[in-house]
Amino acid sequence: MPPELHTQLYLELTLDEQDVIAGTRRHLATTAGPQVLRDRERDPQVVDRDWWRTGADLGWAAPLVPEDLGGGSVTGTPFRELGLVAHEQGRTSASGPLVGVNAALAGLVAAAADGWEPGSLLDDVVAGTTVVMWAAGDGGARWEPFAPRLQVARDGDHLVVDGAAAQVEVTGDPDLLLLSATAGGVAVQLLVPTDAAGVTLEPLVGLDLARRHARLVLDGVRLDARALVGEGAAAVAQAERQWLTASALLAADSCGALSVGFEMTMEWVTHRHTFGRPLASYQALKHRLADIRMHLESAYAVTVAALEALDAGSEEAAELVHVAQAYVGEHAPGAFSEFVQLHGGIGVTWEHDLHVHLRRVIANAAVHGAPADHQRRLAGAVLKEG
Amino acid sequence: MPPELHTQLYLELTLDEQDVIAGTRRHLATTAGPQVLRDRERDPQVVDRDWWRTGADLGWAAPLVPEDLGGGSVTGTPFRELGLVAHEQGRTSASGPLVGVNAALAGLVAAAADGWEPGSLLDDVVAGTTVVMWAAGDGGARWEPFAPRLQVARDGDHLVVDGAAAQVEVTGDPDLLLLSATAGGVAVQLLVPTDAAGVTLEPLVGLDLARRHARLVLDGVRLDARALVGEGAAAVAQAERQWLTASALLAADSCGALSVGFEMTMEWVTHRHTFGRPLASYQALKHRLADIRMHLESAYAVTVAALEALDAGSEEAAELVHVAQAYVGEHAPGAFSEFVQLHGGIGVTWEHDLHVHLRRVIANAAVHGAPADHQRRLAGAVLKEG
Amino acid sequence: MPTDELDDFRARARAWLAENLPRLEDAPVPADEDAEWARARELQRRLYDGGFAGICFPVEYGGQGLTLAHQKVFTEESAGYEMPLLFNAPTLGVCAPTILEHGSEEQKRTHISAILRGEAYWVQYLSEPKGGSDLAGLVTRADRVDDGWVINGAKTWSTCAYSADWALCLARTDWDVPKHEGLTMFLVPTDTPGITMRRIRMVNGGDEHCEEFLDDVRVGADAVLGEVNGGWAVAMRQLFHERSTVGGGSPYVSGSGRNRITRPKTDPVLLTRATSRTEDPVAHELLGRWHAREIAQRLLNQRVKDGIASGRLPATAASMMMLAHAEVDAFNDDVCLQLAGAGAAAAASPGDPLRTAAVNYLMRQASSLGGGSAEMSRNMIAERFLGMPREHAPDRGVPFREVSRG
Amino acid sequence: MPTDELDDFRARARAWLAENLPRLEDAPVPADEDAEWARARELQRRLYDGGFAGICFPVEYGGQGLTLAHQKVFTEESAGYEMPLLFNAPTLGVCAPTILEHGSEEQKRTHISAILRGEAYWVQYLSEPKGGSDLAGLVTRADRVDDGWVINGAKTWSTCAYSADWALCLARTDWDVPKHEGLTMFLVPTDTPGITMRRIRMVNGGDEHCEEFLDDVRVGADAVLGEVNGGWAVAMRQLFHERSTVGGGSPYVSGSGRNRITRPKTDPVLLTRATSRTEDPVAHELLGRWHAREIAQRLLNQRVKDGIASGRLPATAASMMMLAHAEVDAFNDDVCLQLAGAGAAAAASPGDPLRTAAVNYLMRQASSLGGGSAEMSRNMIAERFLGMPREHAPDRGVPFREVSRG
Repeated sequence: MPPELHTQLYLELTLDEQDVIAGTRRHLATTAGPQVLRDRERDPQVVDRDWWRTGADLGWAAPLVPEDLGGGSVTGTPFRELGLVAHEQGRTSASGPLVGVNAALAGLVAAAADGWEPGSLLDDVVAGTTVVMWAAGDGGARWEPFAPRLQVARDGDHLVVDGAAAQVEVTGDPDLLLLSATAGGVAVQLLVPTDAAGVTLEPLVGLDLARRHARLVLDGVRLDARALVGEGAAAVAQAERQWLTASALLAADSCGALSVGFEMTMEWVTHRHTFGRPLASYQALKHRLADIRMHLESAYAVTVAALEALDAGSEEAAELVHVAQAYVGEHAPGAFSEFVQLHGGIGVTWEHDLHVHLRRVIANAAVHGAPADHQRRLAGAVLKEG
Repeated sequence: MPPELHTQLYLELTLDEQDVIAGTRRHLATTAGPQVLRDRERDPQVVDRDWWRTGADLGWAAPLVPEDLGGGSVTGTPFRELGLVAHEQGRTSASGPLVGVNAALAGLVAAAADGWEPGSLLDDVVAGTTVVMWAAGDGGARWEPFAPRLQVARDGDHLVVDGAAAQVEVTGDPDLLLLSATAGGVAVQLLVPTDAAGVTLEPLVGLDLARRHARLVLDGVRLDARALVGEGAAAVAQAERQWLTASALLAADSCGALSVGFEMTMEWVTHRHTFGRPLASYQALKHRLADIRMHLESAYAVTVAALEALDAGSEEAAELVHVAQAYVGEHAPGAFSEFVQLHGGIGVTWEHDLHVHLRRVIANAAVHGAPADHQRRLAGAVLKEG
Repeated sequence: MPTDELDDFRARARAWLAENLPRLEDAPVPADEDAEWARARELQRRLYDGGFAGICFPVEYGGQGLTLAHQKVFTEESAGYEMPLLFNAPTLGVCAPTILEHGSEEQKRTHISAILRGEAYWVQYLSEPKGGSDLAGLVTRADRVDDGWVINGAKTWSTCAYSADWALCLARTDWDVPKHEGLTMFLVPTDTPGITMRRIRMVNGGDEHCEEFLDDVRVGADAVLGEVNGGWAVAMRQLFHERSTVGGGSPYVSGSGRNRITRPKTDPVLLTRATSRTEDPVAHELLGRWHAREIAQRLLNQRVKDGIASGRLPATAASMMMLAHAEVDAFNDDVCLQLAGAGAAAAASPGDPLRTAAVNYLMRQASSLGGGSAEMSRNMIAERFLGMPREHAPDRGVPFREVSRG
Repeated sequence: MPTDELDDFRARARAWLAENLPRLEDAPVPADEDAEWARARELQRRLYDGGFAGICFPVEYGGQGLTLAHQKVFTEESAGYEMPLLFNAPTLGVCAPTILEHGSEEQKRTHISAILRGEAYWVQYLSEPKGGSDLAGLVTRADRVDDGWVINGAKTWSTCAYSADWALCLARTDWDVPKHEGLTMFLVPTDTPGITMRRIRMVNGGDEHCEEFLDDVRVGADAVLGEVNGGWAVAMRQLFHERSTVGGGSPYVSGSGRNRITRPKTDPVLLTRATSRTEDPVAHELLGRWHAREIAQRLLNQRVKDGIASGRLPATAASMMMLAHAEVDAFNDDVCLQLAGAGAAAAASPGDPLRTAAVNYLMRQASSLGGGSAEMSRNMIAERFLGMPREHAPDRGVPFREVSRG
């Protein structure tokens, strides 16, 4: 990235963090980017399992899992570490299950502390040999984690599950979905193998070219009792952890997309001339870019604060994550819309990269809750406080 | 007004309308304006009854009253005619009961058609010897015409009324208030003499320097049965008529204020230099003024459409009035805020005229409903239609 | 004119339409794009044969020599019938009137009647890939050779150019004069060797716009429309006719109806229903604000058009319509994205309203880009309508060769 | 430094404060403005006598010669006590450090110790009624006379100037050089004959700002602070200290607490309660958006300050803080006006939250005007931080006499 524009998520990086960035960039350099997405537009997946295993070797699924459960953060600050990876993925519009896997891991680690037996699952997910994605919400205008409604019957040691989830993310071809749903009025978290008998995934049309979504249909699916990862209050607490994790990483991803869009636009207005002057010399454009640059810096500030609060286990973590998603989600699409405007007609063509990033920031501010969903949470908090 | 800026409510004027404007301007020239308001800041009233009688001689209370009831429009288009007067009053931030009187008249004329006996009241109001103002809403964040709750008891030919209205307009020292209220769950319209025994008007602090408001307290007030102008569905229909009349005139008034603020700002940026150049040469400022000029022209367009639809008795009249208030109310305060910004510090001083007009447009978009109140009405309409 | 005459015309049109054109509901569904264009050509020919093509074009070039009032009558009567609407823009509304105004007698006789017979579809080669708002700064060059001109360069944003037979192509013929003074307009058959056409895929899936590369394209001396180095005046008329056509005021187009290639707008009311938010106060305020702005835009357009027509507003006031269009369209997309909320990420079908809201947001600026950017409109309003000082333009009055082009 | 020393200082401060200053709840309520100022002078004198005035000022000018860490300790400990906060800005935070940096030995000895003893309140005569954002374009003139200078002109926006004893007054001393090169800073007693002071009434009722007219005001040659025609460098340091003071980073101010003259902001949460909208989804989304922006501004400020301190961001990044401040404050007013809705028109008392929302909207741009406008911040970000081309400035490098001033 151009150093003179100072588009960096963290102003200070440890040596370990510099290594994380370097490894991430090496992996993404040839495997990610808008052209990859255009080339694989109609493919069921953009990346394969080997790709994700390489990412796992780089530690992409390890930071949130304690060492005694098979994981570990090389930097000592797992959320900051994942934030860096998400930011680089946002800059390249990378595909892959980074957000879904880490959200699921956040919940599963909490479940393990609640007494759920992970067996070898966490090891396999950390290693990238098994992919488990968090599946929540139901694709409606208002986001509710436990929106899918299921019937769950017990049959000896097994559960028999029927129902559907209107929209789950299946980027990276997951083996398991950690489904947050409601069964008989009670919140449940269920691990559903995507290859179990009775499971159907009907592909949906996604906005982000890098992610894949499906409608999940469960028709008399028999699951081991261990598939019930949490129930009631425990499930709610796990899903909350999952939500905060996903939201913080999505905010970091959007910061990456926004920074790259800003850089592209600065480059464009600097070199493009109209009426004998560079576009960058027009005050109306300078002022709009100044506003956006300030919003970008604010987006970094809120995202870093959210990630660091999660690392610190701070009481303010939830509030700061909602602030990050509310702020970034409110500003990023509008900023991109300005980038498109400044690029002129070329900005609305398929061949141009801008829309790939714009799709990304819109999707990031929708897939696990829109700004309004986070704003309502914040309103609840400030009204309770005073 | 500077012809080159084309700040005119109506692009085409009949000769009669030109006379109306000329008469209005003559009366306002020496009696209205920001300095008058500053001088009379702490006076209970800005204008006296003679002032209003002169206005009434100019026809300010006549257009909505049919000729057989003592009124009449000199132009044949009563709402367009009153719109012109309101626009001039907005340009000068004039005081006086124009809006309240004409709103009340709109309802009283409807009541007369419903069978209510006006006696000589309408003649006196048209002549300006009696002032009757519409009083509705209760000063809350959401505007409801019948918000004040009263107890009304019958005592022979009389009504005995108790209760209060938190906020009524008393600009021009009205003799009577046409109060829209709820009594025993039923909408009523009551004519309350302000000098009746048991009536107290407690002065409030208003935003608009030209208007005066009070809390109305009714303590065992005995009223003639004729004071009950309407009840139930009839009262609702009358109040609707009053609301549309007041809203359309307030929109025209705001257009006047907006046009004057725009002219002051154009004058300022043209002559003020900074860094060796006129302010008007800075593209960022040019673009903001271009946006505002377009909003001003749109404000004219919606306001004229509302006034003409009322004149035509069109089915779309209610919708267009709500559009006018929603549009003008949404855009006028923001435009003034830009005017203040462009003027620099002087724009936030008491001595400068800008804030007088800004107060006016904020009050115009509040006193009979905020933009949100009109937006909700419009939403109801579009959701019903499709 | 006597109302009788118009009444007669109406009766004649009504009878002819009933006899000769299918009702919309009976119209054949074209198998593909080629069939659709062939059908438009066929229908245009029918109008011509029936004496209803080019109602406002002169008789000597194949038109009917009648008035705008006649055209309006015919448009009213033809509502509900299958019409060759594809011919309206830019062929009939923009290119034909420009040829009518600037063409030689021979050019007019040849081209206008071919258009009216449905034999020629025209396109504009105006904008350039490196052009932006500064049309006159174009760099496609036409160099004089013995027997005519050779053109080199690239053009873009030509609508439906893949179906066109002819193009109005603006090129630079003199680099030693200021930019407006060295341009020439050419009539170019699109199948001339050296022209390569490529369709542009848009972010919302549309692919009606094209890009053309011109490599040593040779045209004759008779290909010049108007004067050599007088092309800017011709282009100005084209833009005028384009605005009239888009604004609904052109006398040269026939029939009305939604153009197939119009960008599909998301309707916030439908979206509110689709998201079950009809009782949601947040949706209500959004809908009300949106509706007020939509109506305001419509009323502004009417007011400005009337004002310009009556001379009460200067012609420069028209830029306010462009700016309002850009603002209201963008706001429509903002409202829809807000209404779609968390539902914008994925959908069961491409036509799902929540998905449409998101995809249309990708084109949020389209109205602001088409026909000059919103920035150009703001400049026009500030400088031409309000008389504020003009932006410094280093290319003004300077030989184009010396202008900095980045 | 050893923590022990700080701990000792803290213990000493704590004991002294408990002994010598009243708790806030016991502080006398001043009868009027004069009494309030007299009280501030008295409290400042007490601090001085107790050895706690001017903690970061050098000992030779009456200060304590200690560190920022000591000042922070004292500010922490003094929370809850009545403090002479009126002295903080601009006297202690802005004027005193500027004199410290640019004053002659005599000026420093005279003025800084007088300030620390509570004997002199200072004010800035910088902005001018015709000035706007272009401070260096000021037109107050100082002309040399035999025994010193004579100043003529007008100044404005001097905070609490009615209580001041001395002013730092910037005036033009050379009209034949570019604007920055002909300015000189003067130390002027406010009771010098020829100075007329007028309080400015603000739209929200505040009247702390003043305007001064200077008619043939005579000062001695020793009134010059810094070099003759070197006033711009002095003013730059003043502005730097002002930003530090406003941003909370100044080592020269003492004690904390809301300044009486701070503009009363409307609190959207209180307003939501006052309007019974705590269950209203519209209010919820507004509150959430507002809260996110408020927190974002706080976090941005921290990030930018840290980044500049560590050298990871250039100093020019600071303009982003100014811009965010302007944007977030204006948005606060927008949210409040929307929440107040129809209730903005009138109220039972001036302090009613709905009315406050409306009155504060009149000052919506105040944050954007104070300390350079939002436009200036945007220019700074674009030109200095992002390196975009600078605006054409016809006054650059031109003798001020020849600059067009409208």
